[in-house]
Parts: sequence; C-alpha cells; structure tokens
Amino acid sequence: MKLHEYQAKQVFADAGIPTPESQLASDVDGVLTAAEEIGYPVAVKAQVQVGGRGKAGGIELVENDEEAREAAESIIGMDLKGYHVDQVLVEEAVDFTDELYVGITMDRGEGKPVAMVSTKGGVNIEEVAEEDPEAIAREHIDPSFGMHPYQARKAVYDAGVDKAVARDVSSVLTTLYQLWDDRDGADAEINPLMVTSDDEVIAADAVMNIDEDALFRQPELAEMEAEAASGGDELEQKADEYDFDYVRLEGNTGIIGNGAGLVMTTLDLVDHYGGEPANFLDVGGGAKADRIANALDMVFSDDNVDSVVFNIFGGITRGDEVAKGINEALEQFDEIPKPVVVRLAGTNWEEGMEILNEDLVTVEQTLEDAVQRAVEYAEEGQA
Amino acid sequence: MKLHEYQAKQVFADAGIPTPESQLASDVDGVLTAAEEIGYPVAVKAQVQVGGRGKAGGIELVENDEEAREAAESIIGMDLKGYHVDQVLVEEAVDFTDELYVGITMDRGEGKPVAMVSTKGGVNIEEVAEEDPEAIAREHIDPSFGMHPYQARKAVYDAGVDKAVARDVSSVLTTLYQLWDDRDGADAEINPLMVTSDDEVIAADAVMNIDEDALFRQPELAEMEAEAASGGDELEQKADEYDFDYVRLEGNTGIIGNGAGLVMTTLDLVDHYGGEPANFLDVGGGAKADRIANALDMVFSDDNVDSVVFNIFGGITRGDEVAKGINEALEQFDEIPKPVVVRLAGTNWEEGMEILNEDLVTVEQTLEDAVQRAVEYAEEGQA
Amino acid sequence: MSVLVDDDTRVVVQGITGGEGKFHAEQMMEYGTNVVAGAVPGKGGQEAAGVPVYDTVHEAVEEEDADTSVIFVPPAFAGDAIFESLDSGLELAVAITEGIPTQDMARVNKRLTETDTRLIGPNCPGLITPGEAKLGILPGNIFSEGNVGLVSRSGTLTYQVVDNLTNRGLGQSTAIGIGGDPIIGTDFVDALELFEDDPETDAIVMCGEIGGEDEEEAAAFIDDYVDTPVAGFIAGRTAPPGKRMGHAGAIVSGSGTGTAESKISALNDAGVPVGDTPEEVADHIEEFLA
Amino acid sequence: MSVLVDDDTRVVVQGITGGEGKFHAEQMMEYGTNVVAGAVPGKGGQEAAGVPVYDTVHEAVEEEDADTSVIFVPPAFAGDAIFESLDSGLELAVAITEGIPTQDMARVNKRLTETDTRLIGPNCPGLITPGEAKLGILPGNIFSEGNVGLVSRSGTLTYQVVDNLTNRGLGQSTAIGIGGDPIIGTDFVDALELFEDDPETDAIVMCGEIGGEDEEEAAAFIDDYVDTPVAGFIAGRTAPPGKRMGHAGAIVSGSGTGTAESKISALNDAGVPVGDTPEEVADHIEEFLA
Repeated sequence: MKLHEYQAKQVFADAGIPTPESQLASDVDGVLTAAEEIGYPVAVKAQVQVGGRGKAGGIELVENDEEAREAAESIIGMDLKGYHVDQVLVEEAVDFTDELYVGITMDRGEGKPVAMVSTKGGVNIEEVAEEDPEAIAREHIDPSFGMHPYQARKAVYDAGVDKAVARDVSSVLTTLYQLWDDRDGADAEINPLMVTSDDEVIAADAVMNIDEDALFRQPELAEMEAEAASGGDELEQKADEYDFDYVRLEGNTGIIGNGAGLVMTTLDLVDHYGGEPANFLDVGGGAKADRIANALDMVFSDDNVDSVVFNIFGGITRGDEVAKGINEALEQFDEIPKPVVVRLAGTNWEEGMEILNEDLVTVEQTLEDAVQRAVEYAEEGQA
Repeated sequence: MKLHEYQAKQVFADAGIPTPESQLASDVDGVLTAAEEIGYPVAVKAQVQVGGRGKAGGIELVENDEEAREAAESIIGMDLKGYHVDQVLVEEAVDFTDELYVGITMDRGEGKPVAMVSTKGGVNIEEVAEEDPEAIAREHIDPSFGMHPYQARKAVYDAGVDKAVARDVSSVLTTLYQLWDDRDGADAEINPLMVTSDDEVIAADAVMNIDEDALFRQPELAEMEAEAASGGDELEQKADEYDFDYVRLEGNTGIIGNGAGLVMTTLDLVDHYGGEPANFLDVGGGAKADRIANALDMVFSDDNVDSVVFNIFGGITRGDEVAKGINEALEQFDEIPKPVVVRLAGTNWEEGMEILNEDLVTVEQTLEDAVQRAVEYAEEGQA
Repeated sequence: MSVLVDDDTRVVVQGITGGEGKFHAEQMMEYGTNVVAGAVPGKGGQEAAGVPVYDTVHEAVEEEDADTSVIFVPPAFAGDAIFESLDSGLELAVAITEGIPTQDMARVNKRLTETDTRLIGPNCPGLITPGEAKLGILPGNIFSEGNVGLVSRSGTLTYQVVDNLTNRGLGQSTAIGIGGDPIIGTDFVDALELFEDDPETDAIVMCGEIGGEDEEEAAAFIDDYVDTPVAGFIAGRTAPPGKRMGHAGAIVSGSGTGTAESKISALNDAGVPVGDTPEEVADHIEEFLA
Repeated sequence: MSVLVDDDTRVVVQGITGGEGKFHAEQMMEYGTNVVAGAVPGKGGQEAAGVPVYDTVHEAVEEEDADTSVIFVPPAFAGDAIFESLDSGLELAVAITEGIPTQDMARVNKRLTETDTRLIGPNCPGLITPGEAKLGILPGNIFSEGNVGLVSRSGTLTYQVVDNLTNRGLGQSTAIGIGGDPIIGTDFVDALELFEDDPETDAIVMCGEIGGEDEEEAAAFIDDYVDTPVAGFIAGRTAPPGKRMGHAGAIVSGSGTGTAESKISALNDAGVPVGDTPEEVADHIEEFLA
C-alpha cells in the first residue's frame, strides 16, 4: 500500500524529518492561493502513485501566478501513465546544492531490513543500483535490536556524504528507520534529500509503502490508504471490496482460480497456448458459493474479457461449493455474457461435476485442455 | 532511584494499568477532603521509601472522618524507620478476593530481565522466594526482542493464576515490562495486584526503581527523583549535590578514598582493626583539589565522625592534587575539627607528599597503618 | 523413508479450538498423523478434536511429549505463536497462517538463527509423507507413496503437480510446501539438502514462482551439491512488474529482479529442466526414473 | 606469555579526541602499546595522539588492521560504541566507561552471544601485560613482569594489591580489571579459564566484591577446573544491605544475596584462601610460589 507523496510527507514531518512547506490543492484557485501563501517559486506536483512524474509532465516549477495557473490547468485532470490527477501538492521550491538518497527496505534475501544512503539522489535509484552499485552504501539491520546509531553513521560515512551534513543525514536515517519499523513500512525513502547551501537537509520527496498485511494495526495509515486508493483502477477497487487478490492485465481471457501459484500458472498457460490473460484473480482457500459468484461478476465486469477459464484444484476449497457458485452467478442471465470454461479437481470435484449446470459452461478435465478451450473462445469472441 | 508509591502509581496508571482512585495529602484537612471525595472506606498510606510500612504503622484503613483524622494525625510527621513522613496517599479501599504479585527486574546473573508472577501476593515476595520458590513463576526476557505476549501468558499460567483473570494479568505484566523497558527500570513491581470479586485486577501498591545511570534520558523521572529524594538523609542529599558516591553508616571513623573497591576495603579494614566506619565516600577517578576539599567538608559535617582516614591510590587521580585539596580544606580552620590521617600512593604520590602540610594531618605510608592510626584517633575522640 | 515427518511425529496444534484448527487437526488425524495435543491460551483443560488442550505449547511438550507444532493462528497473533513454538524446544514448527506482517517474520527469522527448531512456512499448505503423516492442510487423497521429493512455494500448484505425478504412478517421498511469503523458515536450499540426503528420494520437483532470488540460489546449490535429478516449474511468467500476484512474495520488482526468466535460466544453467506446463514436469520426472 | 594482549595487539581508541581518550591513548603508547588508530564520528581524517582518526571503527579495522578497541566514550553513547566494536570483527573490546545504563548493557550482553569478539568491562580500568602492552587507564609503573595473574572487579583495589605484590618482587603475567557493573562482558570464570590455560601464569589473585553471584560461580569453577593456586580478596564486608557502594554492581540485595560472607565461604570451600587485608593476599601468593 503506497501513500501519496503528501501523506508520506505528513508522516515524515510528524516524526521530525524536515520537509518543505506545502499545501494540497485540487483546482486552479487552490493552487494560486497556496502559492501565494508559500511564496514563489513553488513546485506544483501531481499526486498520483507512479514514479517518473517529472518526466511525464506531472511536476512544474513556477515563478508567478501566470505560470502557476498554467501548471495547475495542465496537471490537474491530466492522465499520468494511466492515473487521473485529482490533486496537486504546491510546495516551497528548495534551493539545493546536493541531492542525496536515503531509504529503508526489507532485503528479503537476507530476511532483514537494509538501510541505504547515496550521494546520487534525485535520479531513479534503481538505475544507480544497476549502473554503479558502489554508489549506494548499505547497512543491514538486525530487526530485534533495531538500527544502532552507529549503523546510521556508518552508512552515511560509507556513502561519502559531506561531513558538514553527515550528522543531520544520520539523524534523518535513524528517524526513517524508526518510522519504517513503527509503521510497518515495506519501503520508506527520501529521494532526493536535498542539501541546501547553508548545510541544512530537507526531504524534497517522500515515499512510504506500507505492508498491507499489517494495516490491521496501523489504523491511521489504513485511513490514508482509503484516500490513496481513490483515483485507481475501478476494477481493482471492486476487487478490494470483494477482498480478492486481483491484478488487471491487458488481454481478453479472464482467469479465475484458487491459490496464487495455480492462478499464475493458469495465466502462463493462457500465454503458452497463444492467448492473452485479462487478469489474475485468486478466490483464495475455502471459497463458498457466493464468493465464486462474486469472482465471475468481477471478470464479467471487465469489458476486455471475451472468455473465462475457471480452474479450481480443491484442497480446502470444495468442488460442490464452486459449482453452486458458478450456477448461481450464471443462472441469473438470460444469455451467458462470455463463454465460461470450468475445470474442477481435488476435494469434492465429483460432487461438483454433478451439481454443475453444464448447459451454462464448458467442462474440461485437465488444466491444459481448459486453458486451450478458453483461448479458443476468446479468439472467437474477438473475431 | 526509587519513586514514591504515588509517583509510581501515576506512571503505571498513565500506561493503562488499573489503579485505585487516590489523592496525595500533607495535612489532616487534606486527608479529610480527599477521603470525602473518594468515599469511605479509604486507606491512608505514608509516602516514604521503605518497605514494611504497614507493620510499622504507616498504613491505616479508615471508615469515617474521625478515623481518618486519627490516622492522619498519627501518620503525618511520624518517623518511619528513620524516614520522616511528609505526605500520605489517601486511596480508595479495594475489596479483594485474591492478592497476586507481578514484577520485572534485571537478573544480573543471566544479564537479562526476568518477569515474575505469583499468586502469593500481598506479603514480602523475597520471603516467598526463599520459603517457596516454586510459588513464583519466572520468565526470562531477551532484551533485544522484548517480552513476547506468549511469555506474559506463560508466566501467568505457570503461576496458576485463575483463568478468569489470566488475560488481564498477562496484559498488566506486558504493560509493566514495557514501562520497565521504556523508563529504564531497575525493578518494577505490583504487590499486591488485587483481584476483585467481579474478576477485575487493580494495582494496590506500585514499586518503580529507576536505573540512576539512565536518568539523563528520563527527564520526567529525574524530576520525580528530586521530589522523591526530599525527606531523606541530609548528608546523603549533600553528597548528591557534590556528586559523590556516598553511603552513611553508623560508626565514627570517617573514610575518604578513590575507587569503590578500595574505599570498601578501607571500611573493611577499619572494622578489621576494631573501629567502626562512619561512611563510604568515593571521590571517583581524577578528582581535583576542590573535589577533595568538598569530600573533607562532607565528612566533617557528620557529627558522628571522630577521625578521618584519607586513602588515595592514584591512577588517574594525582597525589599532588589530593594534597592541594587537603591543604585547602584544612588551612581554613583555626583548629582542625577532627584528626585526619593521610595515605597517598600511586601517581604523583611523592609530589603530593612534598606539598602536603604535615602540620595539619598525620601521614602514614601503608593502608594498614593509616587505618589503624585513624581507628586509634577515633577511639581517643570518643573517649 | 521420508524427510522431517513420519508416523512417530508427535504433533501439537496451535489454535486447535478455532474452526480451521479443529477441522484440520481432525483431517490430519484421519490421515494417520499422531496429533497429541492442542495449545490455545485460556483453553487449557478442555479437549478438542479428541486431544487435550493446553494453555501453552510448553505444557503440551512437557505433558504430551509433542515435538512438532502446526500453527493455525490468525495473522495478528501468528508471529507470537511461532516464537512460542520456537522457544518450546520443538524439532519442527509448521506455520499455515497467511498474511503475517513481514516485520513480524523478520523478527522470527532472527530467532531462527538462535534455535534448533526448524520452521516451515508461513503461508504454506504444510508437508506430507504419503502413507505416514501430514502436517497442514494438504488434501491427503491426491498423494501416493513413492520416491519423488517435492518442494513448492505454492499450495494448489503443488496439488496440481502431485496430481499429474500420481496419475502416472509416480509417488512421493515427502512433499513440502515452503510458503509464498517473502520471509520463510525453510527455503528451497534447505529442502533440497534434505531430499539429497534422503536415500529414498530419487528425483525432486521444485516449484518456484516469481519474486526474490531463492530459485536462483537453489539453482546454484543444485549445481554444486545435488546429485538427485531435479525438474523445475516456475509460475508467473506473464506477471507484470510491481504487482503482487496473490502471494506476498510473488512480485517482480520494478527494477526487474525476481522474474521468471531469470529463475528459469538459472535452473537451466544448473542442468535443471523447467516444464512449460505441469504435465511437462511430470514428463521430466518420468524420464529421470525410467 | 600473557593472556589477551601483547605487543602485537593493534589498538583503535574509540573517543580518542576527547580529553580522557587522548590522554590515555598517549599513556598507552608511552607504555609501549601499539595504538594504530582512533575512531570518532565526524573526526575522520584528523589526527590525534599521533595516530589517524576514522569516522567508524570499521574503517580503522580496514585501514589499520586494528584488532582491539579501547572505548572512552561518554556513558550515553557508550552502549552504541560497544555495539560498533562488536560488529566490526575485532578480537577484543575494552570498555572503560562508567555509568552505562544497565539496559544498554543487557542488549550488549545479548549481542555478545552472537559474536566472537570478547568484551572486557565496562566500568573497568582495562588490562595490562607488564612490559608488553596496556589497554586502559591502569598506572603502568606499579606493575612488574612475572607469573601472577590478577583479575579484579575494582580498579584502585587492583592497584593496591599489585603494589603489595610488586613490593615483594611478585610480578604479574596479566592483570585484568573486569569492571564493577552488574552486567559485564568477561567475568571471573572467563578470566580464570584464560589464566589456567596460560603456561606462564603460576598463581592467580582474584579480587571480588559484594553484589551478584559471580564470585560464587568462580569458586565452583575453581573447584572443578582450576589447578593453578588462587588467592582471593572480597571487598565490602561492612557494607549494609540495599546500598550501592560506588560500583553499580556492588550492592547486597535486601534479601541478603551478594554478601561478602557468602563469597568468602564459597571461595574457602573451593580451597581458595581469602585475605583479610591486601597484604595477606600477597602473603598467600608468596606461599604459593615459594
């Protein structure tokens, strides 16, 4: 779960990390008012959950009302890499001499957090990591102890941060780790952490991704999530409501299954047999009939979908419940909107086959056959 | 550093541990007002830093104004095991069915904290520990992880706490550990943790000792310390001001030295040669002349003292500074108030001997001789 | 023969009084697993699924000689339940729970370096030695006794592959679901090592998926230390970067690490054929054992 | 011969730019100790006491092959400085600082179980191998080369006892001040083990004091494993219960554990004579070596 820049900055500022003065605005007047209060020059920054906003025209530096109006008009309402811009952050423009990078993330290979510092901030840090890995100082943290102060200093000195600001950067890194730890962060980063000509440091951007599995104990962040999610894909929002693991893709074969690995495999097989998967949809373990019906509703709601493959290998999930759910979902239609191929295996698959209304669906015995049939239907549907 | 009961209860209550309603009072009217607001019966409890207040007459349960007045008159101003009672806590009397003990302390043998739970609360827990060690469930805590919730539960179940309150007691224990950890506790305990007839738990007493070496990062507790220290021994307060490690004893041979082990040894030798040590006073490492003079002032302020032995083995401490300090302190007197025996060894002892005004002190070359001479002087002084 | 679990294993079920815990405790016992106790705080003294329930795992170990725990505890409390199992002197703990916060697992991961207890999972279906015992939620009826070791990050994908194997008469020595989370106890390398050392395992199936670099590490380990033939499968070839594909650990990073291509090529380089379909995996195993 | 330190030891001084750090770095070098670097955050690139200063201990290890650290860092930061030394791959860290919060030391104590670095102290004068090297603040001139190993919880008491020994011509192999705090790195048992294994140590002085049960444990260890003759001294016979006698660790508990009587009788039971005065300790050593 990724916070918006303005939300992450609020969280960082509350913890004592210096951030530029800023205000959120959602229309031209708001931008002008904010700019006047803050004082020109200001940056007008699109609040959407994608990287590379600057290059995509989502960030403008403006010097006066006229420029601010132009920037506001062009950015608010724009489509930025598929995201609709509803809000912008109007922010004090910081005069900087250096741009640093500081970040905390979970190193899953090591199974422990890692703190990172680089003097090559202000650019895509993943590119830096690839092209010049030495430019990023890394310090692994023992999560039982937390980050020792010496570790923050070590990362900062190893990165070659100027001595004049080393202490302040260490302190920002320590706070960032504390935040990451307290708030169940997945990633927390500041890029760039600007250094001003009078040797102050200030967080000019702020990224905070939260572990979704930990939102239950982060009520404040869960509220922010609701806000952050708005403006995203409608189908993905619907999946959230239904509590499905769902990812929208660009093909036309809809896919429903149980268990992440099996659903991924079904997608892969669609591709393998020449089709294009429209989505990943995992109903999870032990799904009952109504959940199965909801899954079909989800996939039917995607206009790109021309056929659906339903692949269930029952462990906890029972074939009879699945069949019941499919029947329920399809019997409400006079005409089935998209052809549905069903493959049931595992727990109670025979009971399921008995229940399943074979007038409404196509049944296949194996995964391979089911996927091939769905790909054929999708090709027909498209034609 | 031990908090007063009322201070510890405040700290516990702020952390969410249930405590009885109470008010602090320092005179009879205060007690009566408090009792009326709380509602009879109430307990009137002397706020002094000693155990066994109840047996010593420092705690009275009262049912009405008359009894409250009597209790207030007898307790406020009383001398309780050497401590003057300035304040009492007037507290709601809790109707209990069981008395538990919960505590956290540092197990120095293991070098880690230990949580303790017993159903034999309400009595001296050290006696329980000796007579029936099985009655105290202990769970060692890994300080890098802190107390896992399962550990609190395990201690509570192992102690045989009634299931009806097990969850609440676990929760109190978890909070107590958190407090101990956050506030640099040395010991934190609740004895008794009362169980009421409707299965609620409430902390009827509260003990919180703070690690003095950590007070620098506990400003709120450091303030409480100032309050808590009042009413203690005047000389010990003076030692606090001078920043000496000082312990007052009951003999008449005053002792000043550098280094805890050497000063303890000097005390032991006074005893060994038939004298009685009046105090432990460690000037610490590297003491300069003024500090040495302050130490003499401390010991002279003790009316019990009949002679003083000054034993310095210089490492960081320099003999010449010590000699200078002794001269300074003694030259201001027309007559030296108590005979002073000086033994200097180690760093710059020869320079010290040259400086030392031997008209004012008796010089001995060895520890043993110096102590014996001081003991003789003390016997003469007493005679 | 088998690895990790057999009919002597003495199981305590943490969370046995919950719906899932009770159901699967019964299923395990029906399969023949020696479930000896349950552990649920506050429920000590009760009985569930026909076995005594204790307040703590420690008591279950003391009173019933439990040596293995299977954990069905909701995600908010599962980290603590794992710590309890690791601190109780068990040989093995199997955490089924999905959705444990990653930071909780990072702390568990630290404790794992300090204890001799092995952890399987979390977010896994458990493990099974066909004909002897199963720990977890795998549907016992699809498995058959044999000499194929199987290790997988995914539950239902495991069932699919096992079904393909069993249909051809290729039974399994032990099947281990190591779980789909980013931080897990037993990883591919650990499981491969167990199978390599097991005289009754003659071929190994390894089902990986996108995310992380465990499969790459496993490939390097196979290259260096594994003589038993291994066939692989990697799910998620069509997954877009930056999207979590169901499993918390199944995500190709924005910078392109954790892709299926990288894993497949690492495995191929280590001489491990990777099937394009589950059927192809069974083909490879059949060849190995022919 | 000696234990722990000799003239090959390569020392980094943490806190070398502070008053105490600089003074004692110089004193150590004057004694012949091979001080190769200092480590002070923010002072990297400077020089102090004639050696280069680095921002981190890690750099001092990389650049100057330091293998031992002596820590002169104020108590509020000393816990962190100890962690830094333990995590930098050193063989030995000696913490002189007094007044480190006990909870910081409990965390350090945990880390000590995870590292091969040995810690001496904190709240100790350090250690010395006469004629070779000293680490810490001990006054070098009172020591003399010889075959008596000395281990003590107290600084100036050590000097007193050493003075008594040296005056009689009884030199020391190594003298170790283990420190007066409740939680310390190297304890009596560790030091006794080192001396017992050192062929050049023919007698041992052990200076204990009230508080804790380390002396009792040492007595049991001597009884079981130490052949080298040991003479003891225990400070604090006249200390009242519940009062901290200068050292944070020197306290007889309210319940009466940690008394001098208990320690003396444990040592006596292990065959260790305990002197009533420092002179008597020297008497015992003289007898042992006669």
